[in-house]
Formats: sequence, C-alpha cells, structure tokens
Amino acid sequence: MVDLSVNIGDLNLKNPVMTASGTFGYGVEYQDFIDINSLGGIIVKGTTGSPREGNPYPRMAETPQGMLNAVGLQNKGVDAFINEIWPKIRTFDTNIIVNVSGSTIEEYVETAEKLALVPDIVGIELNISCPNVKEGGMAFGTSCSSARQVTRAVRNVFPRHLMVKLSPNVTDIVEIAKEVEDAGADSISLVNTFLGMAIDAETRRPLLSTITGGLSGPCIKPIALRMVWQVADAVKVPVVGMGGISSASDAIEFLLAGASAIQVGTANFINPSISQEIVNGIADYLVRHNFNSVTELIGALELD
Amino acid sequence: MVDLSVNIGDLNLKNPVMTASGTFGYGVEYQDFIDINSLGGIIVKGTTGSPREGNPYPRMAETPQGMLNAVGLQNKGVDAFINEIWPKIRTFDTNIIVNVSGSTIEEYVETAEKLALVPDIVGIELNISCPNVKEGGMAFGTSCSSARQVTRAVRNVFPRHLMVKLSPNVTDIVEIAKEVEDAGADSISLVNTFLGMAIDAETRRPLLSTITGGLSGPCIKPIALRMVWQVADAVKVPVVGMGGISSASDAIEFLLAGASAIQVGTANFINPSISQEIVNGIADYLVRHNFNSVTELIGALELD
Amino acid sequence: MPKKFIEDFVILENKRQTSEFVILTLQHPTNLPKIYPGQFAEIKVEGSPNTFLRRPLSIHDVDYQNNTIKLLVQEVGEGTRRLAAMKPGESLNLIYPLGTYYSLPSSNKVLLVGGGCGVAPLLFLGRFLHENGIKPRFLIGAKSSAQLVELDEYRKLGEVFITTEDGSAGTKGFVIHHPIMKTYKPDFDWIYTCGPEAMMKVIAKYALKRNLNCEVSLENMMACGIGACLCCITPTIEGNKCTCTDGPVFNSKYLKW
Amino acid sequence: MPKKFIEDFVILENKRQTSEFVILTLQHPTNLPKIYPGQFAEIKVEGSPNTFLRRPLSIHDVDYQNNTIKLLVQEVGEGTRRLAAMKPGESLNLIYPLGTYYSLPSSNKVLLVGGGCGVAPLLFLGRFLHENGIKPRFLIGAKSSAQLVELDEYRKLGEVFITTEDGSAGTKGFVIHHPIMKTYKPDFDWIYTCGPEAMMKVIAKYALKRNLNCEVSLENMMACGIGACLCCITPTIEGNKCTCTDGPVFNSKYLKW
Ligand SMILES: Cc1cc2nc3c(=O)[nH]c(=O)nc-3n(C[C@H](O)[C@H](O)[C@H](O)COP(=O)(O)OP(=O)(O)OC[C@H]3O[C@@H](n4cnc5c(N)ncnc54)[C@H](O)[C@@H]3O)c2cc1C
Ligand SMILES: Cc1cc2nc3c(=O)[nH]c(=O)nc-3n(C[C@H](O)[C@H](O)[C@H](O)COP(=O)(O)OP(=O)(O)OC[C@H]3O[C@@H](n4cnc5c(N)ncnc54)[C@H](O)[C@@H]3O)c2cc1C
Ligand SMILES: Cc1cc2nc3c(=O)[nH]c(=O)nc-3n(C[C@H](O)[C@H](O)[C@H](O)COP(=O)(O)O)c2cc1C
Ligand SMILES: Cc1cc2nc3c(=O)[nH]c(=O)nc-3n(C[C@H](O)[C@H](O)[C@H](O)COP(=O)(O)O)c2cc1C
Ligand code: FES
Ligand code: FES
Repeated sequence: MVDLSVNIGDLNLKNPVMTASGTFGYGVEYQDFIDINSLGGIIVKGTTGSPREGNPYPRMAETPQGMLNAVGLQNKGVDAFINEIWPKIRTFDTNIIVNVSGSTIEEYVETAEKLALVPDIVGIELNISCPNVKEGGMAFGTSCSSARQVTRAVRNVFPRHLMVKLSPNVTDIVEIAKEVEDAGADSISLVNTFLGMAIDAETRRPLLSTITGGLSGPCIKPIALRMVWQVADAVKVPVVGMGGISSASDAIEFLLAGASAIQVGTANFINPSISQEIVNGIADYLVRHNFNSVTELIGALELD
Repeated sequence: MVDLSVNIGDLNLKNPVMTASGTFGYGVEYQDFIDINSLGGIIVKGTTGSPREGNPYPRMAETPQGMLNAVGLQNKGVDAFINEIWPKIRTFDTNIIVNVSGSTIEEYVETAEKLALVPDIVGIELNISCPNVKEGGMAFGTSCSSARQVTRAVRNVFPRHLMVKLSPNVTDIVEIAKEVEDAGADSISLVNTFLGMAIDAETRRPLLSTITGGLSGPCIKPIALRMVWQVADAVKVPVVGMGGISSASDAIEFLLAGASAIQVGTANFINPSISQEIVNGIADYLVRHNFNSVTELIGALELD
Repeated sequence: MPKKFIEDFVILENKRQTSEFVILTLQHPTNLPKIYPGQFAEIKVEGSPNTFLRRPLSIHDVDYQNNTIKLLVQEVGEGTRRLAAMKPGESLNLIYPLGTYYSLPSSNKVLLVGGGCGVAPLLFLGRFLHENGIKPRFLIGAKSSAQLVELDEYRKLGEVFITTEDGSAGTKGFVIHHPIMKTYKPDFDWIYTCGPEAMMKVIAKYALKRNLNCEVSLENMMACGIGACLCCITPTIEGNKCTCTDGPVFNSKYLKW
Repeated sequence: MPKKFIEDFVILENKRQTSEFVILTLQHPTNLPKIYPGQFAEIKVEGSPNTFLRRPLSIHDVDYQNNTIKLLVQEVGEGTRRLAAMKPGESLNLIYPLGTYYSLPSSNKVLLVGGGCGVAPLLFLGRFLHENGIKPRFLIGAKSSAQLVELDEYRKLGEVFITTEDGSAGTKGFVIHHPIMKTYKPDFDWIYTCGPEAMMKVIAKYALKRNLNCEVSLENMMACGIGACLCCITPTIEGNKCTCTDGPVFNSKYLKW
C-alpha cells in the first residue's frame, strides 16, 4: 500500500487533497457524492465577523475554461458558524479548516479569537485575497505591509494552525509570501482568484453585478502553478497549492512544483466527486511509478 | 455603410483590428489566408538591437484554452529588419508597427533610433513586458520607475507614434499606465502574456526549456479585459486592447471596455483568417445594432 | 433532503418540436429515484469546448416504468445547441434530482401558467396533479403558434388555454391578457408558473393582489446546482436564498419582487 | 512557396488498423492542390475541449483522381483519440499543404526507413518515387508485429524489410540492426527517414559516416504550422530554423545532431 499522508506543519492529512473555500460549502452539500472522510481536509466557506448578504445577483459568469464569481463572502457570520454550523460538521473525520475573511484587521482578529475558543477547530485559513468585497479582502494580500500586519495580528490570537491564503494579483508573490511566513504563518495557500471581468457584447453590459469578479478554473492553472513553484522555492513553511486543479495529474503537477497539499475548487462544481477521484488517481500514479509515499513527489520536479 | 475607422493618436486605422506581435510573423506568413491590407494594422515580431537565437526547444506548451510560449525574442536584429525585411513588407497598405524589445535601456534606444531613420515606419510598440528573456523585458514593465525611464528614453529618440505595451504581471496596472503616459507614450497597448508554467506529470519535467513562459489565449481574456477597462478609465491616451481575442464578439467587449483598437494574437494560430473575420463581424454587429461608426462602441459599456 | 445522484443516462430519442425546441428522452439503466415536478438536473455537456459549467434543465417528464426522463431543450447558446444535436445512443451525465418542487395544492382548482421554455416542468407537474386527482388547467403563452410544443400532451391532462403575441393561435397578447385571468376563484385559486421572469412577476403580482397561492420557478444562472457556490441567489424576505436548493420553486410571496 | 489553404474536408472512411492506428480518408469537394511527400496539414480537432491548438499530421497518401487524402493517425492523447473516433460524413478543417518535402533523389537506389507513426509520410513518398521511375525499398520498424500497418500497400511499390523489437516479425531489434544496413552502396545511397527522433538520429549518424544522402522529417511541437510563432525550431548549422516551414524535412547534415 502506498502512503498518501502528508503533514502541513502540525496538521496531519490522510492525503494531500483538500477542497477550496467557497467551492465546497460546509462539506455536507457533497455528502451524497463522496465520503467526506476520505479527504485530506476541507476548507469551509469564508467566514466573517458579522453576517453578510454578499453581492447582488448576477454573481457568476462562465469564461473559457473558467468562471468569474462575485459572491462577496455571503455567510452567516462567525457566531452562527460556531453555534449552528460547526456542531453539524465537527464529526467529520477530516481536517476542517475555517476560512476567515474580513474588511478590517479588527474583524479578522475578532473572528479568529472566537474560533480560537472552539478547541476542536484545528486551523484557520486567513483569506487576505478575496477580490469580491469593497473594503479589505484582496487589499490585504497585495501589499507586503498589510499582509504582515493582518497575519501577525491574527497569529497573536489564534494558537493553532494558521494557513494564510495569498492573492495572485501581485507583481511579486514571493515577497508577500516571505512577509507572511515571517509574521508567523504555519503554512501558505495559494492562489485565490484573479480579478477579471466579463461583458455581454449584445447587451453591452457587464455580466456581473459588481462589474469585476474573481476568475477560477483550469484557465488559471498555468499561472497558479508558476506561483506555487516560486513560493515553495522561497519559503520554509509548507505550501498548499490550488488554481484550476481538475484531475489527479493536475494535482501531481502542483505537488511536483513544491506544494505539500492541494485544494480542489471550481472542479467540484462540474464533478462533485472529483476530490475523491483525485485521491484515488494520486494513489494509482504512485503505484504506477513505484513510489512508496506521496511525500516523494513534493518538490520533485526534475530540472537539468 | 458603417464606418469602421478609428484613430489612435495620429495613426488612422481602417478598422480597429490589428494583429499582435509574435503571432503574425511579418504579415507575409498570412498572405495566403487573408488580404493583409484589410486589417487596421499589424505589429511585427519583437525586434532587438542585435540578432537573437531565442530560447532552446521546447518553446511551447498547450494549456486549457491557451498556450505558453518561451520563444524569447528570436529575431534577426534591427539592421536585418530594416535592410532585409522592411523592403518586403513596406508596401502593405496598412499600419505596420514595429515591436521593439531589449535587455537594456541602451538597446531599446539604439533600436528605436535606427527605426526612426526609416521615415515610412509609422510607429513602434515598445515591449516592456516580455516574460521570456533573462534580462530586461518584463522587468521594465513591472516597476513604475523603469517603465517611465525606458519610455522617456525612447520617446526622446523616436518622433513618430510610440505605443507602449504593458505587462499584466503587476499588482496595479493603472499605476504603470499612468507613468508611461506621463513619460510620453502616444498610446498604450495591453496585455502581454502572463508568466505561467507547465509540467508533464508523467515525466516530472517542465514542458518548456525555460521552465516558465508566457500564457496567452482565451484563458486570459477575463483578466485582460478587466485591465483594459481599468487603464482606459485612468489614462487619456488611446488604449489598444488584447488578450485572448478570438471572435468579433470578444473584440467588441474590449472596445466597450474602452479600447480604441484591439490586437488579435494566439487566435491567428488556430484560424489564420480570424483577423479578417473579426473585421467583418464588427461591421455586422454595427449594422445589426444600428450604429454608424465603430467609435460609438469605444468605452460604451453600460453601467447602472 | 432526498438523496442526489451523479449518473450517466443514455439518449433514447431526440424529437425535434420546432426550430428552437427538442425533447430528449433519456434512459437510466436501473430504477429511477423519486423525482418531483419542478426539480431539475445539472447536465454535463460533452464535446462543446466553450461549455465549461454544467447546464441546469428542468425534468420535463418522468416514466418510472421505463426508467426514462424527458428534457425539453430550447436552443439559446452553445450548450443547449449541442444538447439538441445529441443522437440516440450517446450518453449524458446528470446530477439529479435537484431543488425544491411544486407543492401539492390544498385546493383542486389550479392553473399552470407557462411561457417559452418555462413550460418544461409543467407537463410533469400536470401529470403529477392529475395522478393525485386534481385536474389542472394550462395557460400557455408563446410568441407565435410556431413556438407551441406538445399541446396534445397537456390536453390529455386538462384544459389548455393559449395566448400568442402575434395572435397566430389562441388569444392575442400575453398570458395575463387571457380571459381566464378574470375568472380566478371560481375557476382557480392556486397558480403554478414558470417562464420568463417578467411574465412570472406579472403573474405573482396578480396572485398577490387577489390572495391566490402562487408558486414560481426561477431560472437563475447556476454554477454548482447543489448549494455550494452561492452564485444563484435570489433576494427573499428572509435574505438571499439559493435558487438551486431553496428553489427553483418558491412561493412568490417570499420573493422580493 | 506554394500556396496554402484552409479548407473543410469530409471524412469518407475511418479504417482501424491496430489498437493504436487508424487511417482516415478525407475528401475535398474540388480539385486538390499539388501536394508533395513529406508535407503535412494542421488539423482543427472539434469537440475535444482540451485540444486548443491544431494538430500537425503528415499527408499519408493523396489521390488526385478522387480528391482524397489519407491520414495515418496514432492515438497518443486527447486530440488524436478524437480524430481516430471520427465518423464518415463528419467534416475536418485543414490548413495544408505545409512545409518542405522529400527531394527527388539523384540516385535510384533509395531506402525509406520508418518507425512508429513515422511511417505516415513514407507511403506517399514511396508512391511518388515509384511514379518517377524509382523503385523504393522500405525498412519499417515497430515494437511488435501488432504495430505494423499497411504492409501490402508498401509491397505494391517496392521491397519491404521489417524489424520488430520483440522479434514477432522480421528481424529482431531496431531498424539499424537490419542486415540491409550493411549493404548500402550497392543497395542504396539515398535514405529517407521518419520516426522517433532517437531512431532518426542513429540513421542520420549512420548516413553521415558513409556519406549517404539522408533526409529526415521532424515532429516538433507546433503552434501555428506556418512560420509565424517560432515555437517549433530546431538548431541547424545555419541557426534556429522553423520545423514547420524550413522543415519538417531536412537534409540531416544541416541539423545540429
Ligand atoms: C432551474 C433551471 C431550470 C431550467 N430548465 C430549462 C429547461 O427545461 N429547458 C431549457 O431549455 N432551459 C432551461 N433552463 C435554462 C437553461 O439552463 C439555459 O438556457 C442554458 O443553461 C443556456 O446554456 P447555453 O450554453 O445554451 O447558453 P449560453 O451560451 O450559456 O447562454 C446563452 C444565453 O442564455 C443565458 N443563460 C445561460 N445560462 C443560463 C441559466 N442558467 N439560466 C438562464 N439563462 C441562462 C445567457 O445569459 C445567454 O444570454 C433552466 C434553468 C434553470 C436555472
Ligand atoms: C510535421 C508533423 C507530422 C506529424 N505526422 C503525424 C502523423 O502522420 N500521424 C500521427 O499520428 N502523428 C503525427 N505527428 C505527431 C502528432 O502531431 C501528435 O501526436 C499530436 O499532435 C498529439 O496530439 P494529442 O492531442 O493526441 O496528444 P497530446 O495530448 O497533445 O499529447 C500527447 C503526447 O504527445 C506529445 N505531442 C503533442 N503534440 C506533439 C507534436 N506536435 N509532436 C510530437 N509530439 C507531440 C505530447 O508531448 C504528449 O506526450 C506529426 C507531428 C508533426 C510535427
Ligand atoms: C464561487 C467561489 C467562491 C469562493 N469563495 C471563497 C471564499 O469564501 N474564501 C476564499 O478564500 N476563497 C474563495 N474562493 C476561491 C477558491 O477557494 C480558490 O482559491 C479559487 O477558486 C482557485 O481555485 P480553483 O481554480 O480550483 O477554483 C471562491 C471561489 C469560487 C469559485
Ligand atoms: C508565440 C508568441 C510570441 C510572442 N512574441 C511577442 C513579441 O515578440 N513581442 C511582444 O510584445 N509580444 C509577444 N507576444 C505576446 C502577444 O503579442 C500578445 O500580447 C499576447 O499573446 C496576448 O494576446 P493573445 O492572448 O491574443 O495571444 C507573443 C505571444 C505569443 C503567443
Ligand atoms: S448554483 Fe451553486 S449555490 Fe446554487
Ligand atoms: S509552428 Fe509556428 S513557426 Fe513553426
């Protein structure tokens, strides 16, 4: 039997396959299609200090091998998450990581503090990269100083695993990654969505209520893979890669580029069983290529 | 008859459809497929001070709705361009713009000076955004100060139309666009390719000899369109939009976002007649929607 | 929530109705799960390079005997064009059955109002009502007679009224202009509607004013269809709700229309 | 340069040869332009979402009488799998004829060496030589007899020698191990080869050493196929050359091998 388990800092994952925030609900939505417990982890929907209604409809547009979304962090807020949602999902036998979003450092800190009080929440993913909110969000992830500030502030109040999720909408992602590592992140996940736009030529109107939105799906994979490769090469903390992963082979590419684990996002919409199929596909690959452990693939890209 | 002509500063184009540098050779390669003279303009392959052999094979990888290239500015140098190539193409009845690339400001300036001496070259496109060369290239396009410096230096020696082509691999493209406008650009074209990467999971090797390369094609369209919209809104000089344009409808989206003209790149590889088909498609659209002139579409995106 | 499935169906028949509409009959190899009228499927369109996401389509009819379902497809873009071109023997992957469904009325005087491809769920709903001892009446609106589909099927289940915008069949005008709209309560006090949003809004207002029960079925853009992405929301008096799980069938009084 | 065309062909026949190979016969509605052996077409693969660029394939055979061309397709990935699944009546868009071609030899003692899908241009070349009064000999290498395709067609044109890696047909080993390779000059002084690069390199070295003329056909990755993108280069003694316009057929002595 091949060994699929990986460690991301102090988190032990059954396998390197997690699901990306905002694309997998709270896991329960996918229970009819896969065994949630077979995954390495799930990252739940972005959670904010107060409840949010998100952006107006339309929030979605299809693009070549991808989609734009402008959900804008619709969620019931951290209190409702802890009181209503967490009790229903905490019994899943996988790592459930709470994606934390906000408009101000105070909001991030307040949310993280509340989650810190729930001892069985093993970790949070700090979303400093959401392009779909008017204030904060991506702004934190596109400057070194604010990325550092928000990471350090949350680090101070959250004692368990702190994953920080980077925005790809930057000139030099390595610079930001290093700041975040320095400020105390236990791991770094990337990428969030790219800021994009879509227009209906016939009506001459934007397809999203917010005009711009976040681009995800296979179309972004080459850029995401490049960024993961650059960041994994530059930081010591583990890197969690994502962006367009839709097959075991895509996942393996991210591992080869240096990711210790991966997240599956938009692909869940097209095939709700894909995350489990990717777990199986990685196992098959290891057997076929005579590896004993998936850790042998991490950063194993062969250069001359 | 609808009026398809547009002006980009002092350049008059029969129609807003040009072809993008590096994707249309010197025009002659496409003569069997379309009437070159039916285009608004063509931007020829990146030209440097000295001849360049470019990067080793493999230089290309297919990606979801896109491709990566790592050609690396292979060209015969500006002298050969002026003496051997220009005489063969100067009789085309369209705007032929020379894409100028380099590793140092001196190289850019030297190339532009030589081109300035050929009076019937109507304009150059300054490529400060090529991701495929070790030195210079994209580096000039990702910092405000170097973008300003190289633009100003070339402006000083080139008296005719100076289009500056921006890199999308930046946090804030508007900032760079404003610098370039300020430094004397007559127009701004965007976007060049996104830095990306591709790996063959089976061989565990990069698919490009240079590991990373430039991503182009429909996959990048949503991001390119967003950037064009942002830049067109922020600068006074005309904007030339590109990135994944493969149909008349794509072209119209860029015009609506504020581009005064567009360039067709990767799509030429898949359908060598596409540029001419786009010209016709725009004309049809204008008739169908009761416009008299294509200029009515420029920046005509309807917001509430 | 009833269980959802991802499964391959085989196309048994592709029957063209008009220049825009086809009806696909799909067969499932084993017993179908219980499906309710108003529910839909998310369909993977193969061989259509620009169709990235699945496409939501109503379940148009169900035959538990033969394990078949029908889809009524209106060709509007690349995805539906590809679906409409599918041939018997080809296979199609569905996530189904999804979403809420029309509720059983507490009255037996019901009117089903459909327009455009919005008629899709009404045949199945009509059959369901009929099986439950309720005789539905149908009011179907179209641009012109050429867009009218399967009238004989509806007629098997109940009375059918028609409006066309050009007057080429039935009453000229929109559904709201049909004389039957004047005879609510005696004739009906429960309305089910599906069709263009503008039409449904008119019907919903009409029903509200007269205190008639009204259920509408929304066709918002969807990415996942299973409540995971929050793209398909519609504003309700209880906040934003997902059209794919809290809908597509809503009681119109909850909608912020 | 002869003129290039973008045109739709209709599939007349899809004939499976082995588990990996099919031969497609495509018909053009009007007269074909002149095509030379070694030239190729860039083919648009429809209905294969992950096949973005065209696929280069050699012209395997030409019939000017019936305006048909043949393609020998080896299934290696999504694009070639889709092509291999095409049915008569479907249409296929080609940019053709592209690239350089094998030159007419100054000798009439020629050996055509092919391996894998590299045999594709050799049938047409053999026919061309035959029509020009030259009797070609073929040396064809494969992994095993199951990979050998269309031997009878080659035999109509000249003598055929076989090697297989597992010895299941002909001489066991690689093409270079075949006894005929010992009898150059008397038997041949001109070699045309197409196949895996490793094989062609061995043949090219062999030819260089013995001062035999040798033309090879490269299968570099291509984006445009018409000399516009500079993606397909191969290093030559005169610098980087495009495989699609300066090749695919090169005299091996120019290559930096
Ligand atoms: C719950 C539900 C049930 C539906 N039932 C049916 C049905 O039974 N029969 C039927 O023909 N259609 C039905 N639709 C609409 C159908 O989903 C869309 O027409 C289809 O997705 C368009 O895909 P396309 O690729 O052909 O068009 P595209 O090329 O994607 O778009 C063409 C046009 O259709 C619009 N469109 C695209 N997706 C949707 C969408 N999800 N909803 C509304 N408009 C859209 C676009 O804005 C565009 O103007 C239903 C939609 C929903 C949400
Ligand atoms: C001038 C020329 C003539 C050719 N003639 C024939 C022919 O007659 N019959 C035939 O079956 N094949 C021929 N090929 C090879 C053929 O083009 C590739 O096998 C095909 O493009 C692969 O497409 P795919 O989508 O099936 O595979 P992909 O999924 O794209 O790739 C599968 C594998 O094939 C490799 N590959 C992809 N594209 C090429 C390429 N252009 N050249 C070489 N390897 C590639 C990939 O690296 C990968 O390992 C020729 C290639 C060239 C350049
Ligand atoms: C509909 C949608 C909603 C998302 N919501 C969130 C979110 O709440 N928080 C977050 O950090 N990322 C969010 N993302 C980003 C994804 O987690 C992921 O980073 C991105 O989609 C790229 O991966 P993919 O290409 O595999 O989808 C969302 C993405 C989509 C498509
Ligand atoms: C093969 C290739 C070569 C290119 N060479 C150049 C170049 O020499 N100079 C330049 O400014 N841009 C070059 N580009 C970038 C294109 O001009 C264009 O900016 C980019 O491809 C985005 O447009 P598209 O998506 O329509 O292709 C090249 C692109 C490709 C694909
Ligand atoms: S479509 Fe994803 S939540 Fe409704
Ligand atoms: S494939 Fe584009 S130059 Fe050869």
